Amino acid sequence: MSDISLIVLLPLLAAVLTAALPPQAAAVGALATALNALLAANLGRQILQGGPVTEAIGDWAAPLGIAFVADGLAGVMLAMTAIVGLAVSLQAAAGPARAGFWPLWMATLGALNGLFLSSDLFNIYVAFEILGLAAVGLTALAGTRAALRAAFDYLTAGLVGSLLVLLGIALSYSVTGRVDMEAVVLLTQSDTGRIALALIAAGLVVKAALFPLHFWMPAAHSSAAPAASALLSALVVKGALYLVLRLSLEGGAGTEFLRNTLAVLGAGGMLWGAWNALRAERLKLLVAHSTVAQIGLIALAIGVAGNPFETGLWQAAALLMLSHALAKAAMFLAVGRIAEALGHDRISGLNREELRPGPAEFAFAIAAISLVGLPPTAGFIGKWFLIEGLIDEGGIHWIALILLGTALSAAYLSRVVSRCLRGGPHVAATAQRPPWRTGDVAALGLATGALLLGLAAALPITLLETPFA
Amino acid sequence: MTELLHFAGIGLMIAGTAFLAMAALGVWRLPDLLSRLHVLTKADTAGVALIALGAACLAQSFAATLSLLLCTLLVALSGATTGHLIARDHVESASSQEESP
Amino acid sequence: MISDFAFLLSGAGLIGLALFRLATSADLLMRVLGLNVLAIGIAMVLLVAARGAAGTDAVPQAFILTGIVVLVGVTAALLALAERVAEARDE
Amino acid sequence: MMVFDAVLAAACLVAAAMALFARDRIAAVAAFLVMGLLIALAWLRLGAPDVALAEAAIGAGLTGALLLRSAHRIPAAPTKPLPSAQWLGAGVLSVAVGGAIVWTSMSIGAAPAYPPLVAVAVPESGVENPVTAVLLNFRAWDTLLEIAVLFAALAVVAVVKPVRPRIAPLGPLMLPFARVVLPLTILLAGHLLWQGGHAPGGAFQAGAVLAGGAIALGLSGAVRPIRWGRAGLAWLSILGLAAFAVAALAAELLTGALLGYPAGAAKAWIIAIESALTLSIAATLLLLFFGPAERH
Repeated sequence: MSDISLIVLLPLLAAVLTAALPPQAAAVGALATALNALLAANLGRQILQGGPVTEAIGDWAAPLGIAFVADGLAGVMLAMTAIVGLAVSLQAAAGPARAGFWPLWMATLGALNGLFLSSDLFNIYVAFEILGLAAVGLTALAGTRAALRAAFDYLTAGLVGSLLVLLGIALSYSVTGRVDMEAVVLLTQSDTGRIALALIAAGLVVKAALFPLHFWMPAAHSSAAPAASALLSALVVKGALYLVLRLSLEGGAGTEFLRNTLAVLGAGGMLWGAWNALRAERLKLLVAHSTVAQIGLIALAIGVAGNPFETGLWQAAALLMLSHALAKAAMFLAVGRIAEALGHDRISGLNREELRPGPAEFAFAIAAISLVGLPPTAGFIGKWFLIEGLIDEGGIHWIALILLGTALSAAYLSRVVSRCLRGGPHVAATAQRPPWRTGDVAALGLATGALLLGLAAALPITLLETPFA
Repeated sequence: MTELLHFAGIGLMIAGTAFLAMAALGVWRLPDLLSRLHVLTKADTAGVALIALGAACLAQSFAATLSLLLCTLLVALSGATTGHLIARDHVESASSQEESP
Repeated sequence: MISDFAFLLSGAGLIGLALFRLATSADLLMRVLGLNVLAIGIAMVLLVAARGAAGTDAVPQAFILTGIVVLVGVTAALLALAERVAEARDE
Repeated sequence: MMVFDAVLAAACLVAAAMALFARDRIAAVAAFLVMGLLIALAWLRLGAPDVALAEAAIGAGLTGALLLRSAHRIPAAPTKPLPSAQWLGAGVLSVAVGGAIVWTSMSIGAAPAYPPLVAVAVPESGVENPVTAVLLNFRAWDTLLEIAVLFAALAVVAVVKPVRPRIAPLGPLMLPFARVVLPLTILLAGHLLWQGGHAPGGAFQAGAVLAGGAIALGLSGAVRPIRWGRAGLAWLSILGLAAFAVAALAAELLTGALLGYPAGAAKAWIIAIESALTLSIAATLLLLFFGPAERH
């Protein structure tokens, strides 16, 4: 059995097993995540050695059948999912078991893998529906009134988004007569086709929580449980961003109108998210608004990258997605631990005399460094790549915006970090460090991963440079 | 023979449609729930049965007739059951309203 | 042809009506209804596009069938959530 | 027929408007049900009987049952007067999107790529109904993910734990009703499942009919599928995804292609998968209606 078949089907089988055997759910889920990581690594190795790997399901050729294509971008996304997944599984397996977490998380994993590999728009729509439902379930797991309300709004917004995508796919069929990825370049050749593409992109903007259609997101991401928030913020929104990037890649010069819009929306999101993060009173809400800002940055990067047939600047966007996934997952896991130790997550209450900063605070600080984009983190490599390319192309105003966004992110993250890492006279002599937990290992591991990825950035860049299908 | 069945089928279908139209008119014009229900259940079932009979005459196949028979049976059954339930609910709530104040 | 055009107008109208309702109503049940009408409108537009001289293309038909099943699942989840939201409000 | 189609198309719109703008919630749901039936008729007129069957059974039938169950439990939101800018914006948006759709669909596009491919491939697919061939052979991966959507929906409902619907006994009609409906439902589901190979029908319609019959019987108090069978139903509901995924991998072991059925045996594979899916879909829909877990 090929790695591609296994990587899309194993999570779904694990979802069934975890639903059928709740007592063994954690063991099965952790095992499946580990296997998934091995498969992703092996697939990445194959792509590095022999270029894109493809598979026609049931031996039916596209457009009638559906093809899986594992190229460099898909490989990086699968690896991102696998790494974040490992940490989240570790945290969830060690923490208090919530019934229902594992089947939902496994369904999320299966949907993401299928989404990254599929090269058929309708198939991607169905994968989005699994992803949307599972993500809503993860939000609702918290069980509070706020979480339930946020879950309803999340599902409504997500469904509007996916129905807009479906409408775009229907019009794509009406214009080009097909719905596989080949249709994208055909769509860019006529006004009617561009309407179809614009509808798909509009749906994706809702699903990716890109400004100004991000209204549903901060509540959902901040009211979920920590492991769920990490998945939602680090991975689930990436599904839609990935497809936006893929459309930009497939369309080439013809998707310039989408990239221009995306750049403007991205810039707006970056500033709006940062402004709200500066004013947030609760830690989780700050991190959620920071996701709005970071999604804006990624969209901006996709938008200003220019025609992907001519420049490799889009790789910066992929790197930013990767580094944001690691750092943001680490941050949400760390916030979960901090809130657990303190009993609340008010930012003003992070200053405390009786408790020394623990590993979770440390993980938060490293993740913050990566999000701001200081060397040697992965966030730095992504931003550097982008700014370097923009200098060559003379996009000074975009560089100014990116730097402004960076300064703002440093400002809002330092609100937390400066309070977390206080020492010296502010801490009582009798203060204790919080005890180590597995959750700390997961958060710290991811944060270290984000840090080290900056040093090992050659690997994902080589992977991204394999010619896309 | 075939021609005759054809015309008979069309005639039956027209009659059935007339019944259904009558039922609709009744629901629209009649004043209270019970009389509406009265016209609905009877005219509705008869209308569907006539249309099914007409369709069977037109189709002239055993399999089609069998499934049409099944359709009629289901419509008659569900119509009667729901009609009964609605009426019962109405009577019960009316009597409980009389008792309570 | 004229029939197809009538159904196309109806499909576009359903989508328009649903979008209008979704943008103006805060009522949870109305949102669920609006999303369902939106999906039906999309299916109508797709099916009109699938019409050809040799009959209706089978692949979009399969898409719509899939869409119907997906939608009933999502509707069930939406309604369950809406019920719990209402209940939590009462508590 | 042109006049009929035009009236039907207009009636769909009117019913939708009634559903979306009704003041009374039950009236809104009733209008939605009427629209579902009209839409099923429209699908028939557009040459898609498979879709029409599914729409009548699932879109109008089961969605209608779900909506009726929930209508009185979801209180109406207090109506706040909206700013007229929002009304205007919503109107402009709707008209713009609707207009764009009509314009895009009216302009001549490329001919659909699928019909010639389907025509060539159907003889090899193991079934004669092209829609079933697409759903369970050419694009079976879509269908597998669709089953995963149902699984995810059930997982969400299990997390949310809604209140169980109220059972209102049918009184003296209970026994005769159950006696007729139960065998008819099973007969019809079996018929639809078998027919799907060569005529409109298939696992989804059959599963929905089975679930519909079971819901009617459950609500009437005639049988209590939920009380004695919740665990069994839960197992059945996940059976579909499990069987489909295992079959996909098993087929790859045999033929080297994911979901590639062995030559000559495609029909047997499809019927086996469809049978598992029918039971599983019925169980899933039933649990989506009654709630998968007892509340504590």
